[in-house]
Amino acid sequence: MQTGYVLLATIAVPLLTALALTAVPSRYPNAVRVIAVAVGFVLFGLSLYAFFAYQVADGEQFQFQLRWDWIENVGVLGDHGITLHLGIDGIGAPMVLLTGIVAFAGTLISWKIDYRNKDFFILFMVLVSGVFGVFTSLDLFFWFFFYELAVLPMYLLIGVWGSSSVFPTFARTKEYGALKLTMYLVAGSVLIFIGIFAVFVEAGIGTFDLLALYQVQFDEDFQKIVFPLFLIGCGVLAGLWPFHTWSPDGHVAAPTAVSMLHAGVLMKLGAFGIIRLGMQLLPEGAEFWMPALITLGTVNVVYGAISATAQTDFKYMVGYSSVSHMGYVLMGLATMNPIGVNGAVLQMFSHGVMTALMFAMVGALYDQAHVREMSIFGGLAQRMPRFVAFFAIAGLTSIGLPGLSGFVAEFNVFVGVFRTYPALGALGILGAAITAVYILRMLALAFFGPFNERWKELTEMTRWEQAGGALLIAFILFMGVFPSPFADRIAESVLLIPGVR
Amino acid sequence: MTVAQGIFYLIAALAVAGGLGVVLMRSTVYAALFLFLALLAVAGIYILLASEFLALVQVLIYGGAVTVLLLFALMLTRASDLPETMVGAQWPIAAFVSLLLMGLLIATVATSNWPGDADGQITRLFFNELGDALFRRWAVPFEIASLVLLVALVGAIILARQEEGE
Amino acid sequence: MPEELNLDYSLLTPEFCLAGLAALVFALDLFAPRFRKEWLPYLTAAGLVAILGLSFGWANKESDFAGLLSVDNYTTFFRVFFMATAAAVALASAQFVPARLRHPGEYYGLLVLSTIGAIYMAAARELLTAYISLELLSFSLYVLVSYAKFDPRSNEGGMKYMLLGAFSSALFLYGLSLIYGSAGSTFYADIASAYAGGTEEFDLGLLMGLVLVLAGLGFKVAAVPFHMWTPDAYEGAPLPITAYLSATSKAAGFALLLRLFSSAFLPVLDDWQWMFAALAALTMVLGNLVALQQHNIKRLLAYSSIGQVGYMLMAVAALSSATASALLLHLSGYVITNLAAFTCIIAWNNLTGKEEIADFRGMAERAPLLAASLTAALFSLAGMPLFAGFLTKFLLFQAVAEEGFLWLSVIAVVMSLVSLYYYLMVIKELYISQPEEPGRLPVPALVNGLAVALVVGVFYVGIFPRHLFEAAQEATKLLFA
Amino acid sequence: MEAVAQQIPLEHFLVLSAILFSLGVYGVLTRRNAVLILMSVELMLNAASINMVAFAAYAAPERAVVIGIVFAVFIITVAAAEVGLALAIILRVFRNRGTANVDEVDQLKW
Amino acid sequence: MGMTDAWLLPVLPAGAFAVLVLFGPYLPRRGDWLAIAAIFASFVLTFPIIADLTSALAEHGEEFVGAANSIPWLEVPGNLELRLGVHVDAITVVMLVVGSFVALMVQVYSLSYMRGDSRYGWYYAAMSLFAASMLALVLADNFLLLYFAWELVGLCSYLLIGHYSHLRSAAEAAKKAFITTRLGDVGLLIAIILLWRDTGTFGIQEVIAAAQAGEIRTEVLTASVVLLLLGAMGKSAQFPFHVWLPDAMEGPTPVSALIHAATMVVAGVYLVARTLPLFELVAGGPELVLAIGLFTAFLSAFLGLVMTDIKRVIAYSTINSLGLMFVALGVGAPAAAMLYLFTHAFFKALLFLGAGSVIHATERQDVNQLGGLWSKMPLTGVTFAVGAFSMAGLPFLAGFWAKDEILVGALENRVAFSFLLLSLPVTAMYMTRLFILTFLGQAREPEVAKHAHDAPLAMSVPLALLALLTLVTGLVVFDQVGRALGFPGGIGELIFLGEPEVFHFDTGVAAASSELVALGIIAGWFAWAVRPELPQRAAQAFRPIHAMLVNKYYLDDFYQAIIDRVVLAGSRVLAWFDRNVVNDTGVDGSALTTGFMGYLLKFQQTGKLPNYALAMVIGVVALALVAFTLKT
Repeated sequence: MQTGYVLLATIAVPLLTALALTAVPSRYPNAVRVIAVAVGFVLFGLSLYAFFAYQVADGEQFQFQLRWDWIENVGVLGDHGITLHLGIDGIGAPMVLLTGIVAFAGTLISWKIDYRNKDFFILFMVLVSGVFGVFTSLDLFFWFFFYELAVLPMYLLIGVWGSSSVFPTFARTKEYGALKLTMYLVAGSVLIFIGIFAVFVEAGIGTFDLLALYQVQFDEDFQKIVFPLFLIGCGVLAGLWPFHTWSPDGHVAAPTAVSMLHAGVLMKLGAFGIIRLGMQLLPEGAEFWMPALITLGTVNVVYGAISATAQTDFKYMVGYSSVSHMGYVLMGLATMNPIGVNGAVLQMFSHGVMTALMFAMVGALYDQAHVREMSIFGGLAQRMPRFVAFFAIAGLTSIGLPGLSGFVAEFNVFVGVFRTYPALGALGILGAAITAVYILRMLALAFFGPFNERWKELTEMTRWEQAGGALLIAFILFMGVFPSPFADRIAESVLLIPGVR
Repeated sequence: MTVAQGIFYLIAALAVAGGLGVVLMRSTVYAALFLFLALLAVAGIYILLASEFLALVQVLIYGGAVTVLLLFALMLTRASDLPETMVGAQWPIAAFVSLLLMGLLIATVATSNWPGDADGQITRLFFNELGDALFRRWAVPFEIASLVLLVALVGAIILARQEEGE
Repeated sequence: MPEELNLDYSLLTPEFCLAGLAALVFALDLFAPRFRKEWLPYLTAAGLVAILGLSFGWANKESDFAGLLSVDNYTTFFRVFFMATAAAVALASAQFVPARLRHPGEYYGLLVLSTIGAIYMAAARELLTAYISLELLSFSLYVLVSYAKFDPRSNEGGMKYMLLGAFSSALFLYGLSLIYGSAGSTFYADIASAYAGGTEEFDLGLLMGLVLVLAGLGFKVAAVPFHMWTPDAYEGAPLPITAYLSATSKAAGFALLLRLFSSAFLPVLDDWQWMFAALAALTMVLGNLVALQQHNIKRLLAYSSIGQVGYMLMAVAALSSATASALLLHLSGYVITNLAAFTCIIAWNNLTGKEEIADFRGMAERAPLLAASLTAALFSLAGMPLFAGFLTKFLLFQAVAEEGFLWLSVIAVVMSLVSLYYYLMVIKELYISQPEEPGRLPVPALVNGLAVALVVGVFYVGIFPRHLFEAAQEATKLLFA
Repeated sequence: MEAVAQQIPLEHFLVLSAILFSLGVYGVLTRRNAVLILMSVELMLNAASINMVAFAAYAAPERAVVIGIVFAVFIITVAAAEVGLALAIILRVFRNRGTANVDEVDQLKW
Repeated sequence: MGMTDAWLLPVLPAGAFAVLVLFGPYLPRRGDWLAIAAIFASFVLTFPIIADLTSALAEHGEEFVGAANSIPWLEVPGNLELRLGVHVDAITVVMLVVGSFVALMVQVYSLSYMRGDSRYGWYYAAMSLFAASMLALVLADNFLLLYFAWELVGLCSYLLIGHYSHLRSAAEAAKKAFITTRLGDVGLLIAIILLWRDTGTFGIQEVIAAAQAGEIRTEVLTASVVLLLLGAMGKSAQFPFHVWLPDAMEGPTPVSALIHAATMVVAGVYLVARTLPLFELVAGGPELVLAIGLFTAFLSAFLGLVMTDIKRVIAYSTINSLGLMFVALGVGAPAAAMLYLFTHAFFKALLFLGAGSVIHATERQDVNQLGGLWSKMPLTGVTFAVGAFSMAGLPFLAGFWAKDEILVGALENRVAFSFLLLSLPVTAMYMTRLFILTFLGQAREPEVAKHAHDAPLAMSVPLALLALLTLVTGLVVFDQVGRALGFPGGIGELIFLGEPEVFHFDTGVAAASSELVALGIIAGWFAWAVRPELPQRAAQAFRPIHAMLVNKYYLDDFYQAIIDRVVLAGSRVLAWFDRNVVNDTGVDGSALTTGFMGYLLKFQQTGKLPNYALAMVIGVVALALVAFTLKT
């Protein structure tokens, strides 16, 4: 029996945890850690349940629905003005799972945070709650609410626990990174906000319920005008070129778990928004604008990959690689055919897990070495074989090696793109080849070759980091080898997106 | 020109002259005296408009209390010792804007149809009616006004009084 | 004049009680000097809360006093609103006043008296009553702003506020006179019926009157370009009074505006709608942009409040029952939030004597609860979710967009983004910058309690807005009847 | 005096008040002594009063005549209170700063 | 155990891989026995499959196109059905035998060679994964699985080349190999998707059938074929992608034997052979293959002459051989190509393992430091000689027969034929040189040579077995041998059933080639054994040419230059653009502009009261003016 209380729990548990943590005296940091990891595990379990209990092909577009009226018949709101309406479809289900995985791994990885760890986990939990909320909300208001909620704690998480970096030609303080990231994402949400206004007014049915709004046939010109708002607004969070620069800078400044969640999950919020708000709400607008999106997506892929090649800092490289990989998501979405969109959603999951792993590993190294310059490492494989193995798996996933999740996703995207835009598809595949260049370059530079004696103090990752990494790898392999559980759920819902054919 | 008109223009001229004096006189004390003139002229206008009571109040409160208060203030702030430069630096633009405003107001007056302007009769309000109005219908504003006075009183005392060590 | 008037003075009981409270405070200050130091703020707050409870007795009743004052849900809403605000400010002043000011009795007394003015501004259904109530509020504020007698900044702020206030009330009055001339009455209802059949094409008297009324009220609510006093008065005023200015003064202005323009000028909507729209746009742009460059927390909040006024003016521009209730909701959320912010700032000022933004560095280490509360308040002002600001702004902007002012909403949303920047700059000091000196500061429990209570209020509005929103809806329903 | 109405149109009073009002505005904008600014404000208030009274006087009897006069009474009252309070504040400024020149009282800016 | 059960073959080593990765450290001997057992089982299992295949052939004759068995893996609406399946036909079987046998040999060999390596267990795990992927690659019934395995093979190559990860050169070589082949893979992937786009299937046989039925648009087919070839070229180290192969010698020698000689590098050949019908449908398709093969073979042959690293010489010989195989494919003699592939696997593995023995014994791999090992390591010497001369094409060794078939196939193409002939003596010469410098003459470093000895049993047995096979496998060209082994119609008929084709043994061609080879060997003997100073003099006489050869035609430098000057420089420019233009100007700039507007605007707050009042009046006047204008 499916009930939406599972979804509600994914939102409420972290929020309540945040509240409960405020009551824990900060002189017991271990209690805070235990609580955080336990809650992370619970969330992981909940999301796993939600994912597997989701019934494929039971005729319902949205399952686990739960609906509570929140405010109605006041102001401009009609009978069901704003409802806490939760539910997931086959696209939301893997995203919920992804969030559960990354959040759990994030709590594990963050075990070693010492400085004000209570505050850290409070904000972390708020962030997680927001992310779950976005993936499960079926009400435009709450969607946006959680969307902003997910951005909100970022500033402090980065500003307080992040790190400043000085590069030869420029410097990036954590304050800068935090500020830019927050401002930029909120700037994106401004557009979404405006779009929501427009949709609400145009629909004129006095409700923010997405399911009701999906029934509304919006005027074509209206769709063409409003869709770009959602596209760019959500695109900012998805790292859409040229609105991507918050991402590398933000990651460089962010602490490990935040980078993980951010690149792993938050960037997916953007892509998810393009589906939920853009394509499902305004299919004709989507159709009209998709050629633009696919062009930008291709630029993302190639531009991100080439930029990543030039980076000398681990996090910058991974950050640009995220930009590049999110490009595949955008390309896939822009195809508007089931294969491409399916691939895009698969890529959302795959990249989420993969990039989380990568950031976790970068963090594991940085916490010991306090530098992230690739070229000053060397031969770490001898010192930290597991670390290097984990990192390499993340890298290979990002290259799109078969057997790992990246391949399944990217392959679908390529096939989908080729169906409609062969030339861009070829560019996308070329981007994947460039990915190999920078990933392998990094591996060769930092992890292989002669051991640099400067790093003889370094030790293998902590047990917590290994556990977190192993969790992520398990899912990389799971999806790489058995993609059907994902693809079945996604494909079913993708077909229900109007305009996808 | 009738007598009434003549009186009106005279009073009006005095009022305007007073006003001009207030805003233009170099000496602050003279300016205050011109204000007194203007206020008296306005009282005259009230009489023309058949509001003798108001004229009385105007002369007593404004012409008496307020002007004296202002003169005191001028002296206390020793403003009279320092002959003020006539106007601030922004006077050209101020003049322009004020003229514009005057033009707009006059245009407003000239082009509007004032609904009361119907029977050509000046409506007189008798004292008893006024009193009735003030204490019955307008009792609440009256009470509030008393609170306003209270506040002003309390405030003025608190702010103006010398504290120990001053 | 055998006119049948409803002179039921019992309708005004809460205000009489307030006046009595003020008198009691004055008297206690005079005759029980020992009492005054510690207990006056609590007495004042307790009295206000008690009267606040009393005023619920007029909920859902509709009555008026001689046509001048309405005692309806709108009035009740604002009675509660203003008394609660005054109580919070009184509590927030508890440490501040003995430390920095003299004459606490008059301070609290004036606070209570000004509340009467504010309430009557909301309740007035006639121009003279509105005007005189406005003056009551203003006079109290003139005094309170100048209350730090020996602080030149307080003097200067007070003088500017006072002189410009007098100037603006002259403009306002002249406008009222034109409207009186044009409509032939000062009663809102009469004005509305005078214009009910539409106006002649060239009724410039009305137009000029509206412009001048707008100028006067714009001054009160700090709309650009009538806002110039705001930053100076905010900076000069004693901190709790700055809070009070940003809360009650502004809210009262809007209470008056809303009732006036919905009850009296709705028929001539076309004549003034664009004025509000233009002022709203100007106000939010200027307020938020200039706020970016501030380094004093009071000035920052002054400009931020100007920005907020812009949002609220939009609601008046797009006047409808939906926007009106959204405006009330936003106003409530804003005031609670602002009070929370000021409570923290006042507490910090009491402990450190500083009010530059840079002086807040390391507050999270030294006074974590205050820092968290201040952060919550600032995030709420910026319109982040979970907090009041998100929801109220969302509904307000939504309602405005619904009325066809999408472009205004767009500007508002963009300006909210700009505002986030300067709030984050403050938050940066609180959390990211290291404190000048280590160690916890002894924050009085009461202050912590007040801050937490207000933050809970912020959350309450942000998460369970239903009741407040319904109350706002009930309050504004009659305005459009 | 009822004849006044026939001989002097309402507009004359209104124009006078407009002139006085504008003069007051000009004074506020240009005078530098705080007390003189206050005086200019008084001019403006008087202009408003003239309007009120004139409208009341010329209004049709069935209209609310009384309000104009009452209004003017209140204006005068408030103005007096205002002057008193303002002078207290100006005195305060003068004591602390040694000047009542508004151009020199500009510590609070930007 | 029939053909449809062939999926078991890759699964066994894959399972071994999984066990080794997860539990390797806890197993006795780090689990090497498990890996060997798995690959041995796979090897053994090929025989029932062969038996099944031959009986099927006997039953169905020419109609038989192979047996397939597949399971769905991923289905996406929109006509995307991804399956995992095996397809077994004769060509597969050849590859299976070669792959599993050489892998087995190499793994046994490694027992000794890799002993004491710090990552011994990991080495066997990677070897198992490699075996699994290679078997999957040849068994794949569809392009997707093929690509899947193709990439895994590349990964294993990367892992194994970089096995000595503490060496900078190994890390770089591994990277180079992966990236270079991956560039080719881009083509392969695009080709696969293009073909799917027109046919709706990934099945190799279905695609070929559709192409033959004309269902694929010509331009698409052309593009796909070229791109397929690109993939094959990358994997099979054809010019200009060949640069990675010599560097790949940084890996452990057994790895080189397995991956860079016997199996992985021939994947490209296998792919082209598999899809040859597609090539034939495209105008100029076979010719392209031919040209590339010829060019590769010819260019690499000369490089073998000047290289001094024993493994590098063999590596260039591998490129040479791969070129030959492409030539065979290009001239339409896939059977010859497969035959060469078959025999080449054994003798090249033999060569590498022999070289491994030498390196194992001397820890030197520069021929200038070797020499005089013949007496110390007789078994190695003999087997190495067998391999070398088989490579050279000395008659009656495996290489001879296979090469002869290629020559026969190329007979009709005069140009190709003459070039091929020309390359023969060169090949013979450098193989001779290699043998002489390594085993004959004086030990150049006596200390090293003194301690050299033959390899232990685990290494010797594979050497001996491979040498034996090198001696005999060539004989399968004779129908009789094939029949005797149970293949009706000989190997040739077995491989391409559609057009049965018998291996031809052309005496004329054989004679010519034998003479040329002999000439080469003699010349080599003369130059390096009899008059050792000759090569130096020649090098000095033709210094530019020698320099060009030593520098590998400057291709690596050229690529390096492209990478440094174009790719990396370009990426730095882009990164600069991103940071300075997009971010600092676009993003920070707009923020600064907003802030600056605030800065300008804040000065309206002059602090002077009259200004404030003026602003209010201006506001009033402006509003009034607009209002009046609007009204009129």
